Amino acid sequence: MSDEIQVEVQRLNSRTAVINLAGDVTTFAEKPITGAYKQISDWGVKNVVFNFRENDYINSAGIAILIGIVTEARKRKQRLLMAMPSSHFQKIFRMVGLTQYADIHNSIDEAINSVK
Amino acid sequence: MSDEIQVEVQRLNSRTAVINLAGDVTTFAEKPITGAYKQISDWGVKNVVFNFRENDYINSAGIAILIGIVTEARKRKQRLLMAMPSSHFQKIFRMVGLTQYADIHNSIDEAINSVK
Amino acid sequence: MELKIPSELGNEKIAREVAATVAKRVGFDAERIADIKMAISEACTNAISYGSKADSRNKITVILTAHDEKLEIVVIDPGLGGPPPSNVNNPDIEDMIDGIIPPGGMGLWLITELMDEAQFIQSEEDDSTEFRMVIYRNKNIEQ
Amino acid sequence: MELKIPSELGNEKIAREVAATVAKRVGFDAERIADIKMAISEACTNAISYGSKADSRNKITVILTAHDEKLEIVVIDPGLGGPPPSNVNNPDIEDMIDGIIPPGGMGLWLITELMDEAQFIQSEEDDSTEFRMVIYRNKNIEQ
Ligand SMILES: Nc1ncnc2c1ncn2[C@@H]1O[C@H](COP(=O)(O)OP(=O)(O)O)[C@@H](O)[C@H]1O
Ligand SMILES: Nc1ncnc2c1ncn2[C@@H]1O[C@H](COP(=O)(O)OP(=O)(O)O)[C@@H](O)[C@H]1O
Repeated sequence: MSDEIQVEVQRLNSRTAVINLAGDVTTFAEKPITGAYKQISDWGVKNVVFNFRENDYINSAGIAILIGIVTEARKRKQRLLMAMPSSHFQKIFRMVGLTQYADIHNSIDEAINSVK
Repeated sequence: MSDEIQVEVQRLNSRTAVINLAGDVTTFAEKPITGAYKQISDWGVKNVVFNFRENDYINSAGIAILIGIVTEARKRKQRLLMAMPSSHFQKIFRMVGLTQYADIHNSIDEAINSVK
Repeated sequence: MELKIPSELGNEKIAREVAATVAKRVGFDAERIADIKMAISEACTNAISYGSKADSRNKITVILTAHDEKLEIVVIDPGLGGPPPSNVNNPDIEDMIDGIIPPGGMGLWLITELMDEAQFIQSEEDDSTEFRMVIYRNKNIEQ
Repeated sequence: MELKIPSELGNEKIAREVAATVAKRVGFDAERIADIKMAISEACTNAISYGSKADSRNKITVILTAHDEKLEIVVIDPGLGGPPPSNVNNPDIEDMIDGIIPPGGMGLWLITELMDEAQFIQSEEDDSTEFRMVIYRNKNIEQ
């Protein structure tokens, strides 16, 4: 049995890249997400946009993955942007305190424009 | 506990009316569906369009309701049109033989245009 | 896995969602999942209506077993509906539409059309009625 | 109703879908349903990972009981994880981000934030561990 997560990276320009996530953000997502993050970090981008449009299940293990990314992003002086998390995701991000370290945006465009 | 079905009728013109169904087409739907059908029949329309866009669960009791409507419609010399049933609904309609008595259409407009 | 639900019409939806989740997890495609959902709903509706006389103090049990190539579904009711039918009639929709017979009686027939195997099993231990269905992941598999 | 599932990570989804279906049927709104789904997933993940050592030969049981104003959820595991913690720590996300503690350990805390009641109950009959949660349909109800 497999738990599906599809992760896709998209380079917008030299400064910004998007990580598109589709599926469940759980333990099974750790390698795909950190792999995608490393890949775009190797490109040297400064702005990392997570696209949560296609997710409706996150658990505490998934949140731990995102916290790990925040740690790395701070070391690399990157800015993290969370685009289109569901209202449930937003609530959880707020509860955990993730919103102190990453901005929430209602659309990918809004996220991208905020770092132009 | 209630099983939700929402039924709405819409009179397009003197000859055609639409029955919009949202929810589960099961035993619980009998009264709302036959009620809506009677209402538009009282208007004297000749073309009855069922809009299945918002349904994904039909069971044998629901099919029996539709068969009952076919019987009535034949008595009243009405034409029945099934708009936007899911591919699963279409398969079931075909299996049961309902498609001999009602046309399937991929959109409301297509259904309406076919009786213009 | 096993699911025990009070015999109340509408609760077949719980079994339906469980079956859909399991079928998805083991790789059934959307069309087969829709078939499974319909079949399990009909089987549970019968187990509730007939086998438990729609009395929510009774319970029905659904056992789902995922094998490599197939999903097995067993629906068990307390057997209050008496012995289940030994054969399934094709519905005569023309007679229904002509008002010769009342519309209905299509549940078991639909199940046999949608599933690869389906039959009642009279329990040897008690009065309960078991209905067993099997569906293969791929339609044209050697069986 | 009762659900018995093999202790395998990913199977918590089955419990999640069942809980969502039941909660919807008894009138919980979308936000509360999302809370329930997350809480039951965390409880089942713990029951699978700790309480059953993620061995699918073990089973966890989920019991859902709908009352007038609340939904009660009990998750039972075979107790292979030893005695469950007696208190829940607030996660220190700053320390996690600074790398002082590893990210994690938020499951039980999230559950207590999302549910109206949550506690472990050590079974008196056997070694099994029970985790009981209650959520009210309306947030501001007199309790
Ligand atoms: N679990 C059961 N126990 C006893 N009898 C059953 C059971 N399921 C079905 N039956 C019998 O089989 C008949 C046909 O069932 P079905 O094809 O589902 O159509 P319907 O429920 O509309 O009659 C029922 O009318 C009932 O008499
Ligand atoms: N069902 C259980 N049986 C035994 N111990 C448990 C159980 N659930 C949780 N625990 C213990 O409580 C700790 C905290 O759990 P949790 O808050 O979900 O975070 P995490 O699983 O990330 O450690 C776990 O590390 C485990 O030691």
